[in-house]
Amino acid sequence: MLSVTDLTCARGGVPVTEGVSFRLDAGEALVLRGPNGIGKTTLLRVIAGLAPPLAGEVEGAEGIAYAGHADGIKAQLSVTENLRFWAAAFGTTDISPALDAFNLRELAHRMAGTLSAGQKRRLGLARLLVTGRPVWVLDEPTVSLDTASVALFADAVRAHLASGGAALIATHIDLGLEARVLELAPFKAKPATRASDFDEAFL
Amino acid sequence: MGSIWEYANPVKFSRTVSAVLPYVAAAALGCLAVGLVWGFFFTPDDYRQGATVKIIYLHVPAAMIAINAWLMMLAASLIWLIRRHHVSALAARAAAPVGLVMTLIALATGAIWGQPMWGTWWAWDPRLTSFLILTLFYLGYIALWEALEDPDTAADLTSVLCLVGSVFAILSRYAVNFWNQGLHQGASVMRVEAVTGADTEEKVSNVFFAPLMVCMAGFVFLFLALVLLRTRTEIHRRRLKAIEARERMA
Amino acid sequence: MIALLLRDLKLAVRAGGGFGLALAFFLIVVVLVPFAVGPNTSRLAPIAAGVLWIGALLACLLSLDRMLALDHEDGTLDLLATAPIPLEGVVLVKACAHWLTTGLPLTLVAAPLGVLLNLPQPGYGWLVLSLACGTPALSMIGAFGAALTVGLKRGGLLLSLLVLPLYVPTLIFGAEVARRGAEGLETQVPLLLSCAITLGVLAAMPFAAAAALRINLR
Amino acid sequence: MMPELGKYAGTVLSAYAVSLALLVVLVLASIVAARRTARQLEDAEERRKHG
Repeated sequence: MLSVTDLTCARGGVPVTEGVSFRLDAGEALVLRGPNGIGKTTLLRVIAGLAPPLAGEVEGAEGIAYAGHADGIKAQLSVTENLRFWAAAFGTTDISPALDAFNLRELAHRMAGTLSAGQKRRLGLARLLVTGRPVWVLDEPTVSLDTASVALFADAVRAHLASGGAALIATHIDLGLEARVLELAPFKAKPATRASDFDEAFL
Repeated sequence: MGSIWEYANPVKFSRTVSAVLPYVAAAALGCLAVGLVWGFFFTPDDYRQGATVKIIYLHVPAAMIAINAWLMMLAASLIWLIRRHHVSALAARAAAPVGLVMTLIALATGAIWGQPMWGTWWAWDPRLTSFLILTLFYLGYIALWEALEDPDTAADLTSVLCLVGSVFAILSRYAVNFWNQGLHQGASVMRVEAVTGADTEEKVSNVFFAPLMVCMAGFVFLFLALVLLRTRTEIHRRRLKAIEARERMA
Repeated sequence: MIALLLRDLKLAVRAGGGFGLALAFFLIVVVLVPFAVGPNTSRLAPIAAGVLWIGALLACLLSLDRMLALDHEDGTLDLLATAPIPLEGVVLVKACAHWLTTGLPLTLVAAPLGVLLNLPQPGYGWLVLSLACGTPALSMIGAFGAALTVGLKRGGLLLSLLVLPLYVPTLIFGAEVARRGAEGLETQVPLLLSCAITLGVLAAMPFAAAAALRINLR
Repeated sequence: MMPELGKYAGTVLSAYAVSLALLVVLVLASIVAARRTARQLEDAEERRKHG
């Protein structure tokens, strides 16, 4: 569903990770790990198509639903309105499964601005369900979630995988998923050794 | 060898600049000295404008460079957007302050000349107004370069601004013409009789023409020298930034 | 795209959306001008059309940095960029929403405010018409400026510096229509030119703005 | 050997003064910036080799 070959990503023009390759098939989850600053976010943004890779290829990017650090939630809109908007933006209509999966029924008519951080995060993750996209690309999805919500999230991911989806997750905590783990540290870009290459003189 | 794109290599470019710069600078200095001294000391006064005609040796070349600097930036921006040569983007950045100073010179000398000729320092004449707008474009372009941290993002965004700005600069030119039909000499740079007053005799015009051409050459060389020097500085700065980034990473 | 437009409109009218801000600013400018110029109506009349145009333009400028920056901060732009809507469309819709919440109301209140400045009788229709034709271009050019400065912490001032020179042609032709109209002169040429600029801007600018936005998102 | 500038002496001289001053400032600023970055870059390259 998603295949990444020999991907090199740059942050601010400087390569951070190089030679990353993996495949993700239906029903599979892949967990990205690595120390801070290794370039997890950069890699995920490249895979989601938000930034161009320095080298390498991403196939299947059009099926991706991306969730980054920010949830894209408007404080002045209610939970339902937020979800309805994203559903419409991705060309779907039904938001009730998303409300159920993340236990947002009781909050449905609250303004998003009055939600707690964890509740907001749940709303942000519920957005993934309304996109109808098969491949979830998640950047630290469990930030500010309590244990119960993490379990809820893990269930949602499991259900998504069971229905033929796939997920690529950068996270530090154990979600209790049967997922492969990709350690990013070995892919850290080596600084260019020759000083006077063509444009590489700048990198 | 042979291809002009060879010089898109920053190292090669820097080396070439170091080799060529003294000659270009010398040519600039020589032409400017000869042209300005010739124009200032050894040309007669115009019979209508008196001694103020001597200002054209600064005003006209500065105005010409001011416009052509923008055109050069436009070309460099296009090359960056299409071929992604860093040197090209940096050359555009390097040229902007030079262009800005040239517009300021053209505006200042114009205002000083206009005072006795038109009886006012400033008139909302189409040509002056266009230059004022050009100044704003230069300011915005430079400010955008300064504001953006990431050098490639800055190069991309300023290039897009340069393209869009060029279209709007032309639009503004027509709009301003429409808005006020102006009292500036209907001067195209090459028609010297227009610069010096239409009814001046051809023979007299030539007296002004030759030193003006020398001054123009001087300004062109000066522009080249400054852009080469400043581009090399930008390359150094960029390389410095890259080294520092790498030190931070290690 | 319609959903995005509706959402933006909804956000603008809800609390903290800044819907009335531009109108209030416009009103203030128009009220302040006579204090500075003097109450002499025969002096106000000839500059009324120009002052109204400047006021509308500045009021338009005021809300530009909110157009994309808010959506950038909360991550909405990232998500929209991965949605099946082309970014050009997003920018166009954003500019549309901006126009509906600032340009259109400004156009509608311009006529009553014209009374305050003693705008000559034949000028009202032309003023409203010129603003209606010109303000969409202001919003669209503003969207381009906002796209250029979206990643910057304090991009507001820079945004103004970048956008103001781009506003020159629109301002010249728009104000020319209003001024000539007020003086009872022929207005067809500047009106057509003003419309031409607006149409051209609406056709081409989304691409430039989307390009700038893409560069800023990576 | 000053040429006879007549009643426009102030005008012409101030125009030359302003222009040349602007040019000199631009040239000096460019040269100073060039020197400074060249020196900084040299330092950095040294550090890279030895540090």
